[in-house]
Amino acid sequence: GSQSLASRNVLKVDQQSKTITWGVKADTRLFGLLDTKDGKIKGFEVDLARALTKQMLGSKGKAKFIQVTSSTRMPMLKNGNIDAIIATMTNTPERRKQVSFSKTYFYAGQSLLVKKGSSIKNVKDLNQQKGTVLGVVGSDSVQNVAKVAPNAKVLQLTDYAQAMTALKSVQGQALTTDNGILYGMSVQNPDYVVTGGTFVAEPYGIAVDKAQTPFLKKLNQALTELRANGQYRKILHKWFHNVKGFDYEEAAKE
Amino acid sequence: MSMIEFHNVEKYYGDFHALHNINLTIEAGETVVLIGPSGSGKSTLIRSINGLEQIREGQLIVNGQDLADPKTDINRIRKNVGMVFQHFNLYANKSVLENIMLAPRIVLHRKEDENKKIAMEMLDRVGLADQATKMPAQLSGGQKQRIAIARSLAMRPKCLLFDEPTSALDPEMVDDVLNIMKTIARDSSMTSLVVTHEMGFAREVANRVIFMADGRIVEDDSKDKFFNGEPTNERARQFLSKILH
Amino acid sequence: MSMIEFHNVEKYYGDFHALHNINLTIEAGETVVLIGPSGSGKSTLIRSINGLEQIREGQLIVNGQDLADPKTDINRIRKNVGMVFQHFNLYANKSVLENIMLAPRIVLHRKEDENKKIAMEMLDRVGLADQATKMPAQLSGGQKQRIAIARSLAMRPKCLLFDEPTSALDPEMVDDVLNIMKTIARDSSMTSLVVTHEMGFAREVANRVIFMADGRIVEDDSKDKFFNGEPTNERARQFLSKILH
Amino acid sequence: MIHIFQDYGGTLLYGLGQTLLCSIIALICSLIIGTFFALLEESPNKFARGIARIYIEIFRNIPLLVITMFFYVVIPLYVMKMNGFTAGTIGLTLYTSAFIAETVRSGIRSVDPGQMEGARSNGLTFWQAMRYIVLPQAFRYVIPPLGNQFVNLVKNSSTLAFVGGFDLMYQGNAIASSSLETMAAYSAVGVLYLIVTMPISYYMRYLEKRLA
Amino acid sequence: MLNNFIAAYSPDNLRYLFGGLGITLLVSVASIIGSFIIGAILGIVRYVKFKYFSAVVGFIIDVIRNLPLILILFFIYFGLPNIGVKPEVIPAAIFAMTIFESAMLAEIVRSGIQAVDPGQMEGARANGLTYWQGLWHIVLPQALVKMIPAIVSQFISLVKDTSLATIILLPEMLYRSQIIYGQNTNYIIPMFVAIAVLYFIVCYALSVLAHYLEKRQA
Ligand SMILES: Nc1ncnc2c1ncn2[C@@H]1O[C@H](COP(=O)(O)OP(=O)(O)OP(=O)(O)O)[C@@H](O)[C@H]1O
Ligand SMILES: Nc1ncnc2c1ncn2[C@@H]1O[C@H](COP(=O)(O)OP(=O)(O)OP(=O)(O)O)[C@@H](O)[C@H]1O
Ligand SMILES: NC(=O)CC[C@H](N)C(=O)O
Ligand SMILES: [Mg+2]
Ligand SMILES: [Mg+2]
Repeated sequence: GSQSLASRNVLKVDQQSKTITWGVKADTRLFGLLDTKDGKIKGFEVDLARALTKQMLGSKGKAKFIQVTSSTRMPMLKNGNIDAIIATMTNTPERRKQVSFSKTYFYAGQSLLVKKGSSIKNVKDLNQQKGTVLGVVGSDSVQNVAKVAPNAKVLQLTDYAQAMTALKSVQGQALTTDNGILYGMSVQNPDYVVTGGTFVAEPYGIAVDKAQTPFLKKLNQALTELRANGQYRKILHKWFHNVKGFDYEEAAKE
Repeated sequence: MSMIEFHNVEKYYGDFHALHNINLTIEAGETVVLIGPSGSGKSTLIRSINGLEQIREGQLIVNGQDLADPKTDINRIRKNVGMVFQHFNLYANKSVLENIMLAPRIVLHRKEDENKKIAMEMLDRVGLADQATKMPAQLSGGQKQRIAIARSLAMRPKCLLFDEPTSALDPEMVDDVLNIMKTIARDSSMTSLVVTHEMGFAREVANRVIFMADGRIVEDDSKDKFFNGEPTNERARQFLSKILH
Repeated sequence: MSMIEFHNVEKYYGDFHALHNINLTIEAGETVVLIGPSGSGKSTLIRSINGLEQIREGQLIVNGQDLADPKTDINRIRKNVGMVFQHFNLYANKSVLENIMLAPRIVLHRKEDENKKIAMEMLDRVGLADQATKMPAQLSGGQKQRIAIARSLAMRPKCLLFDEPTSALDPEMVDDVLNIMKTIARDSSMTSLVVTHEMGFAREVANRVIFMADGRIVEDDSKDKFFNGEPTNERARQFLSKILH
Repeated sequence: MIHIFQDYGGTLLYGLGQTLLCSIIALICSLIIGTFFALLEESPNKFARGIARIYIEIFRNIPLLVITMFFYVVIPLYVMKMNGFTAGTIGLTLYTSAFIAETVRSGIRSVDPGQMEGARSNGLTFWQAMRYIVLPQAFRYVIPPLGNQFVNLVKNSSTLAFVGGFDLMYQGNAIASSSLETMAAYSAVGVLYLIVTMPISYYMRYLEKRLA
Repeated sequence: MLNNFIAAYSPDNLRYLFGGLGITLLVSVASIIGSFIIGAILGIVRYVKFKYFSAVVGFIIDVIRNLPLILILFFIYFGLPNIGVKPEVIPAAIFAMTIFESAMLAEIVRSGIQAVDPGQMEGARANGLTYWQGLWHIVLPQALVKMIPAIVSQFISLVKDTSLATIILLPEMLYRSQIIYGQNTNYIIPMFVAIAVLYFIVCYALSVLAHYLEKRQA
């Protein structure tokens, strides 16, 4: 099992096959979202992964994308279904026990999405009103809420499409996750707004199996190069330049 | 008043013409035996008398009420017409006593103590008073059939229909059932119509013997004519010779 | 050599002792009728002869082979011992002809044209040559039983077992089946053992009549002794009087 | 797997409790609804039979998850508030009731028609015969398949996980992704399901044999 | 309201949804074929009773039958890689469904064989056929006819159960409907109507087939 994965050099295998298999989100607007028109996944992370692939394997390098959700991404990485996770995944100490993270490629912060005019303006309101907050199984956001707003009830859904639908059908008063993701939702659903600022820092890293140090090194190097040659900025701009209230510089922090 | 009157009755199962132009009158107190080859319509005829089968055309008057008339309450007719089946059809989920007492209780609203008294009388009459608390599954076939008869009698019907009551019994059980049927048949206040191949029974207690073939009544004789005078119908003669082997 | 020999045979169903110390010898060519009340063990006895039931103790020698011996190939015995059941047990998924031809083809590897010839002969013998292509469900009970007999005969057995072959039949079908059984019984090269309550049949063709009760053979008489001399056993006498009503 | 029980025992037990609670509620409700539609289907009234047929066909031929999602997503949007547990239990009830209707109906059918005829000619009405004679016997036949329906209910209640029903599967998902020990977490969940379902289905097989 | 329907059923969305139907059908048909073959073999093994083998097979079947399909999907999708196999979503879904449904079918096959009148086997044995000849020529053909309705309704369940594979992100019909209405709340009802109707058509067609076969057999 994981032994066979550990004994394998993913970088070598990928260099031979000229393919990197990335686990990406398919339900998260701006980061990774499935386009029903052509069945392709599109978003900031997808573009970044593509750029990283070329940077790491040369111009013939191909990026292969497999959908993950917050709850499937870890087992799939550990099982070797995917080589790396680039799926709005926060670098946390807890997770570092299991996987290695690249340098930060997107600096997010946890926030709330509520219906316009909601009595909940921030986490404190949520705590005081003992509201129900919606999240997604396997995100650290739900664990954060338990710490920050212990009075709030947490309801975990399987993915963000579900969570958003649940918010609309008033299964909860607020949806919590990272601001970037929430902005994506409010773009699509103008009746819902991101509110209360960020209350936990959520630096995204690309997760790689612990044994794959050569791959990780190469990945970090490629990331630095993309930042240096301006491609990173271009991709970030492409996806976020017309998102209202989004703080560019914050996100690009390392 | 006649007990049962068929006037030009026609019965179909879907497209299949099961009874052809049946005309038959049975007077109160008569004992009529109905015979005929398998599939000739004996069961169909007898079952239509208490409305288990619906006729398509003609008139069928039982105890003064026309069964073809939609206003006739079939449940009222059934109170007066009991039926005993080949396979007994005892209520498998009720004890012997409950089998007998159920219909009088919920249909006739007979009072509980009277109901029980009558039920025990009937059990006594069929010689099974000691089996009252058993379940049907614990009885032999002959006992089941006697209970079924007691169940019918407890409703105090004016007329009893029997559809091959002994043909599912082990040979050594047949006599007990026939004996009870004979005492019923001799009771002049009871009309009985019996489908059976037990010619000894027919000889002993029937007033009339009716022979059916292909959904028609082809012979309707007094007992003596049937057994002594040889039936006029050729098929009836053949059949008779076969079952009297 | 005797066809069938029981020596001190004991048979149990779980804890239930179904056959008690059975000793019985049937010679080749005999026709033996087995009677007795329901549950007395007639079917058990007859089914153990071709290994459908296994005996616990004693010796059971059929056609020279000991059934209790584990080395005995039961399939070889069954080639020589045919059986006809109360409920016919025709293969529901095969036509009449296929019912007859299947076992000779796959057990005896009889050649196809010969197989068909023999099958048609047998059908002819039971008077149903015109029914060859029908499915069993399209036949009457009497026809089914005659086909079942033809199926057994087509294996050219030395011995035929019949377990109440007429008791599931409509009365007017009984004769046809009995007549075929009579011709078989009269064929001196065939041994037959017949469970039946048709005393007319027993009288006409049996060599011996055996009476069972409670898992024991309580009477084993020549036909004449049984019917004329009155059986010595009290239960056998009683039973006989009931079924001869 | 043992340490999953040690670390998350309380959570798992709570989930098991929710699973059993919703299964039992759904069993009782679907038994009532299912029997009702089975009787409609066996009734002499053509219109009633049609209604029953439509109800049964609809709920038999649409996935449970779709029915459940409908109650979770659509009903709160347009009709009334409803949490995942409620939506899931309603979905399970409606879905299962269609199968129970079929089961009870075949139970009624497997009662010898002679029982109905005997009762009718003994003077009982159709509904009296149904109530006193046929149904009590049908239920005896139907107990093993109903037990199996209950096993199905317990298994199917895992759809509550999709709608945040806090059932065993929901807790399993949560534990799997917070402990990051996917296989161990799901194995623990599997063991708990089996503890409930295996004894029932073995007992039902025993009953089936005994009844046959 | 009507506008919502028109917008929801845009050509793109419909194409996407029907693609999901295609995957639903692909997974269904592949699992139906697989589970029919495996289930039949297992059912016979269970009926015939080869000493320990049948008992072990029986126990495994019982374990699988008594677990929720969702768990089996997880075990296959997340568990198989532990032994070195890395299935894609569609093969993983087919594999999991096949395992689960084979266990269900084995049970149907076993009880179908048991429902054949024992007199048929007795007739065959008494007629000189061996046990296996009796099973093959007489009992199995009749059992198959008897169990067709149960098998078809199991296949109906199978088609419906493919929807559970959304949990491992199988892009089938239900999953795709969620993606579509995840983008626009107004599409919720149109999407539910669409998938309910599509599932209903597929499953009802199967159940009509079952009724037809049942009638033809009677
Ligand atoms: N429910 C039914 N549907 C269609 N046909 C039927 C039905 N009941 C009886 N029949 C047919 O009607 C004819 C008469 O049947 P019926 O049972 O009255 O005959 P029977 O004289 O009682 O025969 P048996 O001696 O075998 O009881 C038969 O051809 C039978 O196949
Ligand atoms: N498979 C079985 N398991 C247990 N008991 C059995 C089995 N078969 C028969 N018996 C019992 O063995 C006894 C003899 O049965 P058997 O069938 O041989 O009687 P029979 O004389 O053929 O009766 P009938 O005239 O009713 O056919 C009965 O008490 C019966 O209940
Ligand atoms: N998609 C997510 O799960 C976002 C939540 C958070 N960034 C996490 O890693 O858990
Ligand atoms: Mg009849
Ligand atoms: Mg017997």
